[in-house]
Amino acid sequence: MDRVNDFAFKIATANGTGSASANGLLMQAVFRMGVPVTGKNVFPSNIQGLPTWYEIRVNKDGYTARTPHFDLMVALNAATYDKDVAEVRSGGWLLFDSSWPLDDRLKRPDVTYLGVPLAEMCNATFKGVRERILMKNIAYVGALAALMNIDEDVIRQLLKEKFGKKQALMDSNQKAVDLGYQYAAKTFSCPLPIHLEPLDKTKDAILIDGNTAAALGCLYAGATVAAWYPITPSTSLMDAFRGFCMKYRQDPETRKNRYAILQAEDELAAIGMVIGASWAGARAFTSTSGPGISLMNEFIGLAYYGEVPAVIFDVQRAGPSTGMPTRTQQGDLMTAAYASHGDTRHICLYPADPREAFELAVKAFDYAERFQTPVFVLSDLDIGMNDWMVPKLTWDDSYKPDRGKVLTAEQLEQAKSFYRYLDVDGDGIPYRTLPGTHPKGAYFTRGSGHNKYGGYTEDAEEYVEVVDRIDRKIQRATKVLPAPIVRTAPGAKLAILTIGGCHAACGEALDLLAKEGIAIDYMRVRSFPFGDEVGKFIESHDLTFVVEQNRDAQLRSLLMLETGLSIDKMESVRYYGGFPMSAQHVISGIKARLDKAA
Amino acid sequence: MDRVNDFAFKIATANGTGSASANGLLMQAVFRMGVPVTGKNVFPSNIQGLPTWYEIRVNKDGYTARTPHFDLMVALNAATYDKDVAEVRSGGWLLFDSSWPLDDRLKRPDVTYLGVPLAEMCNATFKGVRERILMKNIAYVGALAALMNIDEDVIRQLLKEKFGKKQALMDSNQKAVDLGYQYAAKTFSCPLPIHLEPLDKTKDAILIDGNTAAALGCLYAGATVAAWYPITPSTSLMDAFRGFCMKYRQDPETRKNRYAILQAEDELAAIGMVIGASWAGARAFTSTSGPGISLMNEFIGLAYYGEVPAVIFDVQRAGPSTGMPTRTQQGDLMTAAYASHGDTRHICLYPADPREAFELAVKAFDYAERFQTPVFVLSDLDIGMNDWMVPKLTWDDSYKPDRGKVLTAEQLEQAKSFYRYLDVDGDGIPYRTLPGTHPKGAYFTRGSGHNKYGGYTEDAEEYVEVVDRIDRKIQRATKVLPAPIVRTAPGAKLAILTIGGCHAACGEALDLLAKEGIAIDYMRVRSFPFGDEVGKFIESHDLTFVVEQNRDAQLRSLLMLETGLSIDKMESVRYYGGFPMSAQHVISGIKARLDKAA
Amino acid sequence: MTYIPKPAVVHPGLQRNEIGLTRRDYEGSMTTLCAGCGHDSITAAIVQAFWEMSIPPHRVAKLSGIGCSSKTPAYFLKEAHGFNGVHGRMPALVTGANAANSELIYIGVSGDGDSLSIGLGQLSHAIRRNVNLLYVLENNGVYGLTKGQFSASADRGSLSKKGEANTMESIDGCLLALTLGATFVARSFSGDKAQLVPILKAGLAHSGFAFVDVISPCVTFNDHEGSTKSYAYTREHNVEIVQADFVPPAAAITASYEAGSVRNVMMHDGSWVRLRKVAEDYDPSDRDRAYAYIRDRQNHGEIVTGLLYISAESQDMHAQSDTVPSSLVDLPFEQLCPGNNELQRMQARFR
Amino acid sequence: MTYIPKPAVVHPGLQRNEIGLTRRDYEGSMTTLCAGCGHDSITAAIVQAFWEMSIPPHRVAKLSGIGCSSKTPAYFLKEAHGFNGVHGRMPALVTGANAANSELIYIGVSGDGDSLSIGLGQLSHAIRRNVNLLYVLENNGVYGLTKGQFSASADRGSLSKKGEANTMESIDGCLLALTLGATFVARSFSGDKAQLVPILKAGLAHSGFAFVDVISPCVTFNDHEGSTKSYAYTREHNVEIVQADFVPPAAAITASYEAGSVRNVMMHDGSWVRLRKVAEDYDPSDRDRAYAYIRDRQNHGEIVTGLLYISAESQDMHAQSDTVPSSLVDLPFEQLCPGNNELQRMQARFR
Ligand SMILES: Cc1ncc(C[n+]2csc(CCOP(=O)(O)OP(=O)(O)O)c2C)c(N)n1
Ligand SMILES: Cc1ncc(C[n+]2csc(CCOP(=O)(O)OP(=O)(O)O)c2C)c(N)n1
Ligand code: SF4
Ligand code: SF4
Ligand SMILES: [Mg+2]
Ligand SMILES: [Mg+2]
Repeated sequence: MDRVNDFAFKIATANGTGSASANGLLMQAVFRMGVPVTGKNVFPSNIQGLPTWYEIRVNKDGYTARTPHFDLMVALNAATYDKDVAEVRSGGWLLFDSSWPLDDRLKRPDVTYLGVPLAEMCNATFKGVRERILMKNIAYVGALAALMNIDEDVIRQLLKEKFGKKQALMDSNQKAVDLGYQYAAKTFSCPLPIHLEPLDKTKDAILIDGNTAAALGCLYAGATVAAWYPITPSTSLMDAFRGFCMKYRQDPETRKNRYAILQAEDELAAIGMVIGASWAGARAFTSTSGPGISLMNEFIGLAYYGEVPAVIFDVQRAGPSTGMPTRTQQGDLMTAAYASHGDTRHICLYPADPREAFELAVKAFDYAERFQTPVFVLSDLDIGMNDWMVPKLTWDDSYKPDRGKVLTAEQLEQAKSFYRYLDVDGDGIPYRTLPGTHPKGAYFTRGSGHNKYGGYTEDAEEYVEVVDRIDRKIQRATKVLPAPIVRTAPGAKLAILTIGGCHAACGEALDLLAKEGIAIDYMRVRSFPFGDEVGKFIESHDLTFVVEQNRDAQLRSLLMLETGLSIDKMESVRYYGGFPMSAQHVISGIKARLDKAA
Repeated sequence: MDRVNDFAFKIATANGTGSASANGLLMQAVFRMGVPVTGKNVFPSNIQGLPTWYEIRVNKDGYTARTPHFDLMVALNAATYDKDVAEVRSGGWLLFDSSWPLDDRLKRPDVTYLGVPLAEMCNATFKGVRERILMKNIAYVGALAALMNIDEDVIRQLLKEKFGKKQALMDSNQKAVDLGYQYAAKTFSCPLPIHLEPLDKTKDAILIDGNTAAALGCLYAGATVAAWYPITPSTSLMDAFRGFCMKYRQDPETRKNRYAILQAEDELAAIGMVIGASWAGARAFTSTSGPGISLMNEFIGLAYYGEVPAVIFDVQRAGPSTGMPTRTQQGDLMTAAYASHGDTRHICLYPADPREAFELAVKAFDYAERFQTPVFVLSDLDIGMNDWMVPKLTWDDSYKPDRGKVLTAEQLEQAKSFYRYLDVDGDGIPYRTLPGTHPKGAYFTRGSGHNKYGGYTEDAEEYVEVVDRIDRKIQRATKVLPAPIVRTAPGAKLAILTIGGCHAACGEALDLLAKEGIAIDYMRVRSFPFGDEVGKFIESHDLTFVVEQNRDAQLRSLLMLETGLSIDKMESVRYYGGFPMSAQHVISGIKARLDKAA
Repeated sequence: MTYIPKPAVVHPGLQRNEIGLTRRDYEGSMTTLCAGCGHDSITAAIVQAFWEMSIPPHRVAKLSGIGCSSKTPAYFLKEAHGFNGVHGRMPALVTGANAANSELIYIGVSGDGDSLSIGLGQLSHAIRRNVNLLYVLENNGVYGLTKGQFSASADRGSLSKKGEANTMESIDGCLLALTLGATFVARSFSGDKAQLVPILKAGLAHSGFAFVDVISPCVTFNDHEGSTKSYAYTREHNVEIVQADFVPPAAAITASYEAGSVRNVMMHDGSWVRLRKVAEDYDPSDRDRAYAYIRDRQNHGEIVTGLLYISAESQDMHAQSDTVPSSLVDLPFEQLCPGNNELQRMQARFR
Repeated sequence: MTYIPKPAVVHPGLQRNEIGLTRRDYEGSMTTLCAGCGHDSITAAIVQAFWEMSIPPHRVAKLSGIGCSSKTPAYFLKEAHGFNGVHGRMPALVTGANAANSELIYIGVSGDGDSLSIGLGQLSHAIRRNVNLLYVLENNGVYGLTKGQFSASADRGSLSKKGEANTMESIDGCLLALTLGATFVARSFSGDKAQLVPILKAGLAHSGFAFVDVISPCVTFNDHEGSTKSYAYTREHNVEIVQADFVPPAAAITASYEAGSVRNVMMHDGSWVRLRKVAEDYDPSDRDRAYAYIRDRQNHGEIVTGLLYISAESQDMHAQSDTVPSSLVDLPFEQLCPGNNELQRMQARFR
């Protein structure tokens, strides 16, 4: 069957060998050829020597979800031979380093072997351990280029862009590519049935990871204070933000910084700094992952009850506890929605890909200030750290930050009086003032009992009045929060309801099921609390499959709690092993239930 | 109407004046007369000078819930005159210090005034500021004794027990009582219609607060390590435990301690110490309140995933954030059930009164060790800090601690091999070993990904296998956790489902509603996760009123999540102003809905 | 823009400072602390210091943690924004606020429990960052608000005859601050307004983290494990309720003494503290000598008070991270958002 | 009861200690750290120390936080229970474990991020409690596992020519420990086994908190803000393709030098550390002199190594709280539960 521009391959190496760079080069080359491509970097939670994989899916139709089926495996890590060879589809290929004889563990009758003497060639060609290790990786890029018909000029061009000034580096990389290319070209009948043909499907797209995109969102939203504590997989968000700030946030004359990035001593301090900065009037954010959220719990309650804005990026990883720091999951949905002790409920945003991470990052600041409350942006390791192909980002230059109800010095000067927690407009949102503005604006922010005037209280009625208003305020936010994405199929009685990064897999699953004549409606929620349309959507279907990536069906839990609907309306489809969701997972989950029914 | 042994009165003073002791004396005197009594201490979150109230309810039928209606008010705090006079029922009495003229704010046409020159009398009788302030309180005890026909001998006896050896103190207290008593006796027509007659309804009962009872439970369960950080209203639990340990946990010869109480630097450390001690094999616990739970979130996830026992007493107070530290609430139900990021689910126990706090404290250690997981005991300020009349505590001397599956040195010596997380018995509970036991018992406890052999893993299948087993383990616990308390009314189509301290109010409400011919079934859950009977109970009724003390209907949320039933089956009845639930709150909540229906 | 509040109704005889404000204008709401609490004396000194320095109250931000001491910001500078955060976490809040708006004057008030137990990490790192702020540690050796447990500053030596907790080494905030490279370290006593006010003013004047440890007696809780007033013991003897609940109206401790001389001051719990005022000629510019001096006197059972150390070349957080002079909250959005053209241009990187 | 594990199959030539065990018996699983990581050298020294002291491995409990350093307990003493806790919280875990079972030998391994940033408060209070434990701080000045951010021990002076973070005062674990009243304070270098092993043995022998700060170079992350190797820079310059995940193969740095002498040691990034080994006649019994000496050498750009301070009258947590000699986990239930008769008797109190 025709496998041009529609296949997947996987590269197994050890981390710390520089393979990530080679793999990125491969992916970028496919992209430059105009062919839609996705890459998933599966790396260990250590620095050097443990197994790491890179999965590249080429798909002319633009399906970006992970696929668990591989046509070709580059098996360069003896530690994982058994596992790796098993993942090749029957009739597939396996590329190995033929500097040594084929290992018995790699042998399979239904696989074609492609031996390339990577080490031999590189040792013969390059001097020094460092270069030899590095170039082995570039060499398999060359071999794959020949085997898969990847345009040599594109690769040459990419190397030029990367090493432009560094001629030496440029040359050795090019030489390594050629080594692999020529060996493969003369040794095997290239290209393989699985290969590339140029297309024009990527010209309006970019390859970007969600953390970089979110950092861009923070830059464009005008965030000036960021506080964080390093934790995988959120670290690269702050690294990217720093990079952008160094470029775009320096006073042209004095080169002084128009931002402050605080590497806190821990997550408790990080969120505290964000709350302090927001209280003082800055747009401030932190980025973290599960363990950090747990540590932020107390402060989050303070921001909720004291009504201080705060933006928190939770780049989710596999929990519980330390869990698997380099694997993806959607395990913090419940934690974030109701974080902290006592009665609390928080606005959450759920990007599905890097582009949405950019857009929702901007909105997060608007909502945090408008509703004077913490806002979570829940992405995950897959969205945050993997390069996704998404449409180019655009920016509306007419955008003005929504600072919410902040009284100016002039307004305070005119005002007869100011009380922090009065529901003046009946929308549940009180007016705030910033420190230093005006004597009349002074008030006392506290997490202890307070009345609508901002005074300390232990009086039942005064206490209830304030917490009830806050509850109304958050509930009303549903009127403006991003609506769910909906896709309907004529006459569908079934539906899929999902969240975040599962979007790609669900979209693909819908098409595949449609081909089988199974019509299914679709909804992806993008924010919490949910609007009424979510409950209506579920009610209007016989059965809704809730697709998510955690053990406890946390999205379904949120749906039950917030819509009040019974569990019978919702069938849970879950995958939580740490890899991104695939269409196959979705389909098998749905079919299992349909077969049961049948 | 007959108000003998059936009325309520309230004393308004400022804290730090010694009134608490006087009030305790009053309550104890009623109790000693054989008349059921309840006292609620309503105190501020400071140390001296702010308003404080003591509510005493006398009820021959033994209803112990708080009542918001007062027949008599002792108004000794000018700062709260307005509020206090308003709380007297029409036709009621108000006792004030007639050393000064009756304050205008206290005037009400439908209230009878009882002026007693407390200050005058005490200043005339006692020397020194200290004694005068103190004795004023004892004096109003005397006056009330005359007015309410409290047995003088009982009071004399109580004073003797208190001051036994301290003759001077004894004398001045007795003199103060007599001052008040004689003045009232000759000035007013005593006793008032609301007064006491001796009964015999308290001889098998005690007056005890839940924190003391829980501490007793920890003592009897054999807990040896306690770690905590001071926080109202949980502090007195640890104070009581220390008191008991000093008495019962010292080596008779050497006077050395058979316990370790660690005042940690914060709650993160406190729970860490508990987990470390449990890991080493001790029965260990911590006591805290909402803010502490938030800070313990990260460590709780570690104990859940690493499967280390831990007992956590959460004496709930009004949240969110710092909230109202000296007011009661049931606001941590959700937080505790799913504490920490990622997929988690925790065993929770819900005592309804001090006696149950004692019993469930013991069980908490058994469950924590049997299921190798954190166990929460969720009481609240009302249960924990107020004196309740409960049946005497009893102990079964045949009790043996359930240490769960802990392998001994001998067993390990015999064993061919030991792997920490293998589901050997198919019940989801693996075998543990304690440090130092035997070389073969060694394993590595970690919160990072691990397989069933205890080895580190990032493998999807190995990871899933372990977290799925843990999920089964917790689910199976429902088979042994304390069953709900159920009370049925013939032919009832409606039901009340409640939790913890609301029990008293609900019980009284059921009787009152029954008198009106409204038949209602009743269930009080005592543990989480819920057993199947809970869902069945709700399903078997047209409507279930879920009675609880928090804004967000957290118990109803847990019921929806765990039973899968829709919200239509459950009507929420809530009070969360910080006072204990009263039968009146329950009834009005129920009637509101019934009237709507009608 | 800055508003100088109009002087309130003129109280004849009420002295005015340079911006025409009276001490009243620097006060806050009524205290709810115990009569005689050392913290109230510190509040008075703070009022005095700000008044003397003629600082517009609304240009001040006052932050605190949780505790009796942390309540006090409500009792001064009613025209200043206040933030009563969570227990032990004020340093993070003030660090963030200062990062956002470097032009306000920051005062942080904390207690020994708030700062040295739960808050030790945050205090230490705020010192490292040299956040520009006056940090007042109101030190009473106990957790007042939770009724008198020992704090980490409960001194081992001076309590040796008492319960268990005192067996632990106490943490000396000043030694800690010096070790962490604090640029301003002082110690005073709530009863010594004459010494305290100038120190507070110096701290406000200092650009960087000004650490001021103020010994501030708790008149109410001098009980402890094993004492005849402890919860357990008195419970056993049935006198506890009366006594533990009883608070004598006590006058604040006061002490005055000659420079260089040693004076014993009796604390409310009957124990004695020996105070040695640093000799007028003491040189507070040598970190290591200051440390050694404090330790040496400590070994003689004395507590050194005064301005112990101040660094000449203090570089505060902003100086270190080279931020623009104007505060970040005042930057116009145009200076922050690169706009769509640049967005399109930069995306070449992502192809 | 204690089991002396039977010697494994005899490897001829493998030397045995008093309890008949070879070094092998003290090893753990294969390291997963970078080739040449200083932490692995420390692991080797730990194996050596336990072996030389003939400690039965299963009588040891090894705990750690999170980080490359905190992974190392998996690489030694496979027959000992291990607890890899959460980040910065090992001190609490070991305090609780020690409270429960005082008869085990405890070793805690941590990193500079784990101990001096997120864990500073817990470390400090474990020191105050004088928990009986050997605490090894594997100090590389960076967060290794999260790819090289500066930690609180990144020394200001030695990095002054580099990026922003270095403007902050560094925290010196030894000075901190001394200030908090630690009873055993030492510093060594991962590459100096000859010095490190005896120090570890002394720490194990010490009854109380033995704080050992071991400088342990990170071979991989020598980059930092503003340097040409930093992530931000490479991203800007699009050269990440060669740098992103490449860890150059490297060998551990070693350094042996005479007591009393000074030795310059080059780090993987080419920077130097100047180590001064205390002289034979150095007197480690004076806390204040030790502090002063470290500071003095610091001011001369030297890092003092050796056993810096040891207290004669160290009273560990149990001695302070006067617990029974046998460990609490071994107390029979009968000694813990007063029984029903007593329960009935005591309830007179509640009437
Ligand atoms: C997270 C948390 N834990 C515990 C408490 C209870 N608490 C309130 S104040 C306080 C200690 C206050 O001591 P200190 O800081 O010395 O202030 P002081 O009252 O002595 O002035 C504690 C433990 C709390 N509010 N929050
Ligand atoms: C609560 C939490 N925050 C952040 C992290 C991420 N993290 C893992 S290790 C580490 C720092 C380790 O640095 P260090 O203790 O110096 O160890 P090293 O790797 O340098 O040996 C961090 C921040 C985490 N695991 N948990
Ligand atoms: S308890 Fe102590 S610290 Fe708190 S207000 Fe009273 S005297 Fe002050
Ligand atoms: S990153 Fe650094 S600290 Fe971590 S293992 Fe590698 S060399 Fe060691
Ligand atoms: Mg204090
Ligand atoms: Mg480190």
